[in-house]
Amino acid sequence: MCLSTRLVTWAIVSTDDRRRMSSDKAEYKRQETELDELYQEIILDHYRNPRHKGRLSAPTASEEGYNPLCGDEIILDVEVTDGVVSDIAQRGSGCSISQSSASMMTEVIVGEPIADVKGLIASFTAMMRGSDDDLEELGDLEAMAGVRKFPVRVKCATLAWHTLSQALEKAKSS
Amino acid sequence: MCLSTRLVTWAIVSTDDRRRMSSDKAEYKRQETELDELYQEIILDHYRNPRHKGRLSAPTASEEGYNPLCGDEIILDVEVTDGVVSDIAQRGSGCSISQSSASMMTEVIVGEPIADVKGLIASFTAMMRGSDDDLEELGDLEAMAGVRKFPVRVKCATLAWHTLSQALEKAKSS
Amino acid sequence: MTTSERIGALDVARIRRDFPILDRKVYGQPLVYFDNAATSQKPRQVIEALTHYYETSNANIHRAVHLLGEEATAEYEGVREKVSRFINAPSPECIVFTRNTSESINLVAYAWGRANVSAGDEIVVTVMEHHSNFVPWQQLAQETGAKLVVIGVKEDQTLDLDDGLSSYLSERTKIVAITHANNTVGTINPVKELAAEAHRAGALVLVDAAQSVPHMPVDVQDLDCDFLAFSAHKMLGPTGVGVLYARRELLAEMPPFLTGGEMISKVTIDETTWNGIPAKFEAGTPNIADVVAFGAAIDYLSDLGMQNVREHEKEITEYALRRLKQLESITIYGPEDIDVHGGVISFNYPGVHPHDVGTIVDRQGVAIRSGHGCNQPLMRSLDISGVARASFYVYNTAAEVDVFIDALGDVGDRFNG
Amino acid sequence: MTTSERIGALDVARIRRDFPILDRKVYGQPLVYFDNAATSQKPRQVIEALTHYYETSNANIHRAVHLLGEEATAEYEGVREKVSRFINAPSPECIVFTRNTSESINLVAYAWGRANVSAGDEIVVTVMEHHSNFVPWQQLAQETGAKLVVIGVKEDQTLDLDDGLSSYLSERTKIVAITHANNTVGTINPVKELAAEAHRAGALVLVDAAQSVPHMPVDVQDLDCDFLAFSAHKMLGPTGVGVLYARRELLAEMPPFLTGGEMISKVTIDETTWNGIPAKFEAGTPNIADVVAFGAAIDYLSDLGMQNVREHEKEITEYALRRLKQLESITIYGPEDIDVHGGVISFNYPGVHPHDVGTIVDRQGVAIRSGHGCNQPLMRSLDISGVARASFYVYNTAAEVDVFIDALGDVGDRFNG
Ligand SMILES: Cc1ncc(COP(=O)(O)O)c(C=O)c1O
Ligand SMILES: Cc1ncc(COP(=O)(O)O)c(C=O)c1O
Ligand code: FES
Ligand code: FES
Repeated sequence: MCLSTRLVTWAIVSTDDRRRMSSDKAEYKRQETELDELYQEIILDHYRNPRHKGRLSAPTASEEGYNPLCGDEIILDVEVTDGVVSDIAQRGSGCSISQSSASMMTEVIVGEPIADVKGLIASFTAMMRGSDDDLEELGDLEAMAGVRKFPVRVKCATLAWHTLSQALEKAKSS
Repeated sequence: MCLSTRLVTWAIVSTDDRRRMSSDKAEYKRQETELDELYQEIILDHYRNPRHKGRLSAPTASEEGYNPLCGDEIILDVEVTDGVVSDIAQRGSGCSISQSSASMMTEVIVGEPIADVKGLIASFTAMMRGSDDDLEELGDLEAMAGVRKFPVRVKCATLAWHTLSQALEKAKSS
Repeated sequence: MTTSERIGALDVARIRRDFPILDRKVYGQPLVYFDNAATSQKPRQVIEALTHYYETSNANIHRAVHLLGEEATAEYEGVREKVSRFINAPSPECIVFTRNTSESINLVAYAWGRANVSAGDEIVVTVMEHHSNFVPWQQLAQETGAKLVVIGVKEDQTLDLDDGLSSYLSERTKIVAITHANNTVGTINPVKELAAEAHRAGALVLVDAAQSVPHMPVDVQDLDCDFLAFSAHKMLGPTGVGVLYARRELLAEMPPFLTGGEMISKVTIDETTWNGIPAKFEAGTPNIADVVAFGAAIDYLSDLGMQNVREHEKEITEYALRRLKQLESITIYGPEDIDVHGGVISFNYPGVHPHDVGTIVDRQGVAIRSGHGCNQPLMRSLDISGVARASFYVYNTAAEVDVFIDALGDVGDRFNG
Repeated sequence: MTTSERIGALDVARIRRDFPILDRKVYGQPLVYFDNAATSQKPRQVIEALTHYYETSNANIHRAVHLLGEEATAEYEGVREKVSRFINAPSPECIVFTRNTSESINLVAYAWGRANVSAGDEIVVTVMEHHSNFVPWQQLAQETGAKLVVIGVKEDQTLDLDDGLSSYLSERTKIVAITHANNTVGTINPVKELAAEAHRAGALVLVDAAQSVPHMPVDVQDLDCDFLAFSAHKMLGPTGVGVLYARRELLAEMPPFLTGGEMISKVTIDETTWNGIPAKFEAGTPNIADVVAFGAAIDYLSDLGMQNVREHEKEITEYALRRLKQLESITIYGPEDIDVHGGVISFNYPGVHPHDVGTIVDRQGVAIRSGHGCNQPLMRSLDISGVARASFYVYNTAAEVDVFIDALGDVGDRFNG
C-alpha cells in the first residue's frame, strides 16, 4: 500500500508538474502581497489580543450580530451616557478579520459622541464598499482596506459595525 | 394585423421551404405505408362498429383496465361456464387501436375454452412484443401487427388483453 | 437575405438559427415542434451557459470561501435578480427557486396552507386548473377540512364570472388559486381584476403563471398577486428549475417547507433556527447550473421583448385558427377572442381519438400533444376525455402551420375518407 | 507516455483529461479542487450528454405520442434502470428522482413520517448527521410529539455503540436515520450491521448515502436498508438530481408527497387517485435533461469501478493524512483507521479560524471548505464551531496534496510565525 501510494504520487507529480510549470509566478507574488495586506500585523495583533473583550454589567443595549457566511456571531454591549458611548464590550467568535475589526472598533469609539460614531460607521462601511474618501479619518482602521480584495470576507469586517449600528438604535429607544 | 400575418407567413415560408426541400421523400412514403398498416380497414371497421359492446347482466367477473399513457379505460364483463368463455362484453373508451383490439378480441374468444383463450393471450402478447411465431393462429388479429412499428401505441393494443387476463384470474377465484 | 429581415413581431428566421434541435429530422421530415406548452426547446445560448458553468465555475454555493464557490454563488444569485426584474418583483428576496411550477405550488400549499387554513375555511380554484394547481389544494382541503370551491367555465371556456368572483367568495375564503393562462384551451384569465376582488374579500391570491410568464409580459406588482409560480423549462430554460414569487412578508412569516442544509441558521440537538428569506425555502444543494443557465433564457426573452413574443404568438395562433376552421368537421376549443387566447389551440375530430391524430401527424414530423393535458376537471366539464393540442413559441412559423394542416388532412382521409 | 499508464487504482492522468475545469487557473495557479464533498466536478461525457439531449431529443416525457417525447421518456427511464443497477436495487420502480439528498429525506419524513410516526414514538439519528438528515427528523418529532434519540460519538468520531445500537432502541422506535459516511470527519458507519439490529427491533432504516454512493460500492440489498438517499451532483453528475431508493412495498403504501401533474391517475373535482410507483412521487415535469446526463456520470463511475474509486481515495487520503500530521500543531479529526475513514479530512490550526485557512490556500489555487459543513451538532459535540476540510475524488493526485501542504505552510507562517 505504501509503495503503491508512492508510485501514484510519483507518476502524477510528473504529469502535474507540467501544469505547475504553467503556474503564473507574477500572479503568485501579487496574491502573496494581497494576503500580506489582509493579514497585517495590526490586524493579527488585535485578533490575538482583543480589546474590550467581555461584557458590561449594566449595558444600555446589547445586540447580537450573525454572519450567514460562516455562522459566526458577535455580541456587543454598549453603554451610552449623555449621548456618548461611555463603554463597550464585545464577545462572540469569528475569524481574524471579524475579531480584529470588532476589537479595533471598540477602541476608536469608546468615549465618542453618538453622532461621531455614526459618522465612523458610515465611513467604515463606505470604505469596505470601495470608497477611499474617508481613509484619513479612519486612522488605524485603514488597515482593514486590505479586506476589499477578498469580497467574501467583507462581511467579516463589517459584522461588528452593523451590530453596533443596531445596538445604537436599541440604545436610543431604550 | 391581417396583412402583417400574411407577411410573416410569406417570409417564413421562403426560409422554411429550403428546409422542406431537404425533406426525405422515400422516408415519407415509408411512413405512409406504416400508417396504412396501422390503420387497416379491418381495424377501422372494428373501431367504428365495436362488437360485444356493453355489459353483461350477470358476469362471472368484471375487470377494469387502465392505460397510463392516456388515461383511457376498458371494462370487461366475462361469463365463464364450464371452463368456457360463454359470453363477454366490453365498454370504456380509447383510441382506434385499443377499441378495435378489444372488439376483435371479444369476437375470437367467445365460446372458447379458457385454456385456449390463455394461449391466445400469450400469442397476442408475444406478437406485440415482436414475435412472428404464432401469426397464423391469430387469424384476423394479425392485422394488429402493424402497431409494432408504433412502440408507444403497443399499450393500446394490449390493454384489452391484459384486462382479459386479469378478468379470467378473477373468474377462477370466484 | 429578405428572410433575415424582421417582419411581424419577431425575426423568426434569425431566432430559428439559435435552436440546434430545429435542424433535426423526425421520420425524415424537418421537425415541426408544436408541443411548447409541455416544454419549450432551448437556444444554444442556454446550452452554452450550462457548458460554460460546468467547465469554468462549478462549485457548491453559499458559505464557500474559495474562488469557484464565490463565482458560482454570484452567478446563482445574479439570476435571482434577473428573475426578479423580469417579473418586476419588488426584491430578489421574493424569488424562491424550486424544481418546477408544481413544486412551487406545493410549497405554498404545505408551508403557507398548513399554517393558515383550517376546517371550515374555503379555497377557491377553477375547473380549468392544471392538476398542479388543483390537486395540492384539493389535498389541503381534504386534510384540513376546508371547502374547495370550484369556479366553472362557460361555453367558450372562459371562466363563469357572470355573477362576479364575489359569488364564489365568503368570509372564510383564505386563498384564490387561479391560472393566468390555461394550458389546453388557451384561456387567459383576468387575474388582475380577480386579485383585486379577492383582496377586497380578505383572501390571498396565487397565480399559476406556467403558461403566462413564458409568453407575455407579467408584472407581479401590477397584478398585485401574493404568490406566482412558473417553470424555466417552458420558457427556453433548462428542466429542473421552477420559480415561486411571494410577497416578502408572506415568505418571512411562513414556516419552512423542506428542511436541511443551507436553509438553517443554527442547529442544536433540541431546535433549529431558520435562515433568512429566500434561503429558508431552499434546502440542500440547489440546481445551481440550471439556475445559471436559466439566466441566459431570461436574457434571450428580454432581448426579444415579451410584448413581441405575445404579438408573434397572436399572429401565428390567429393564422392557425383560421386554417383549422377551414377543415371539415373539426371542433376547436377555447375563446374566440384572440386577446384572451394564448398560443395554444386544442381541437378534436369527431370520432377520432386525439392519440390517433397525434400519431398520424408525428409521422410527418409534427409534434403535438394528445390527451387531457393534466386538465381532467376541465375535460370532464367539456364531456371529453382529451384533445389534440398545438402550442406555439418564438421559433414557430406560419409555414410550419401549413405543414401541420397538411398533416391533418391525412387524419381526415384515414378516418372519414 | 508513462503518465497515461495505470498506476495505483485509477489512471488519474487519463481521468483528468476528461475534466475541462481542471484546465482552469485560479489566481494564476492550476486549480486544486479539494471541495468534492460539497460537489464534484463534471467530466465532458456528462456535459456532452446534456448538450446532446437538448440538441436532439428535448421534450416533455410520459404521455407523449410524438417521437421526441418517446425518445426523451426512454432516456429518462433508462437512467432509472441504470441507477437501480448501480446500487443493486431489486427494481427500477424503487428509484424516485428528486432534486437532491435533502429532498429525498424530506420526502420520507413527510410522506412516510406523517403517516407512521405519532406521539410517543421514537426516531433515532446520530450526532454526526448532516443537517439534511437531522432537521427533517427533528421537525417530524416536534410536529408529532415523537422523541428524537441521538447517538453520540467517541473521541475518534466514530459512533458510540459500546452498548450496541439496541441501547438506543425501544419498542416505540419507528426509524433509524443514519449517515453511511460523514461529510466532515469522514467516519464510515457500519450501516449493514446497524440495519440488521434496527430491523430486529422492528424499526425501519434510512441511510444517508450522499457521501458513500459517490465513493464506494453500495448495494442496497446487501445493506438491507429501507430507504437510501444520495445526490447526483456529488458523483460527477449535474446539479438538480437526487435519488431516493425505497423498498417497493413502502413506496406503494406511502401516500404521495408533492401532488400535481404526472403523479395522478385520475382527477375529479372531489378526489384524486394516484399513479403507480415511482411516478406517484414525481409531481410535475421532472429534471429530465439532468437525469439523462446523470446516466453518463453513472457510466463513467461504473467504467472506473467503484472499488477502484474507493482504493484511489484511500491512497490519497492516507498520503494526505501522513503529510498533514507532519505539520506542527495541527488538529486532525476523524477515525485513524483508514478502513472506516472516507476521502475527507477535517483539521484545524489552533488559534486560526478555518475561514482564514480557506482564504490563504485559495489564493494558491487550492479550493477547500471551511466551516461547520452542515454538521453543527457534531461540531458542538467537539466543542468547535468549524473545521477546514479537504475532500478528494477520482481526479485528485498526490501532487495536488503536495501543493495543498505547501499552501498550508503559509498559514503557519502568517499566524504562528
Ligand atoms: C452526508 C450528507 N448528507 C446530505 C447532504 C445533502 O446533500 P444535498 O445538498 O445534495 O441535498 C450532504 C451534502 O453535503 C452530505 O454530505
Ligand atoms: C398551467 C400549468 N400549470 C402548471 C404546470 C406544471 O408545470 P411543471 O410540470 O413544470 O411543474 C403546467 C405545465 O404543463 C401548466 O401548463
Ligand atoms: S468567517 Fe466568520 S466572521 Fe469571518
Ligand atoms: S390512446 Fe388511450 S388506449 Fe390508445
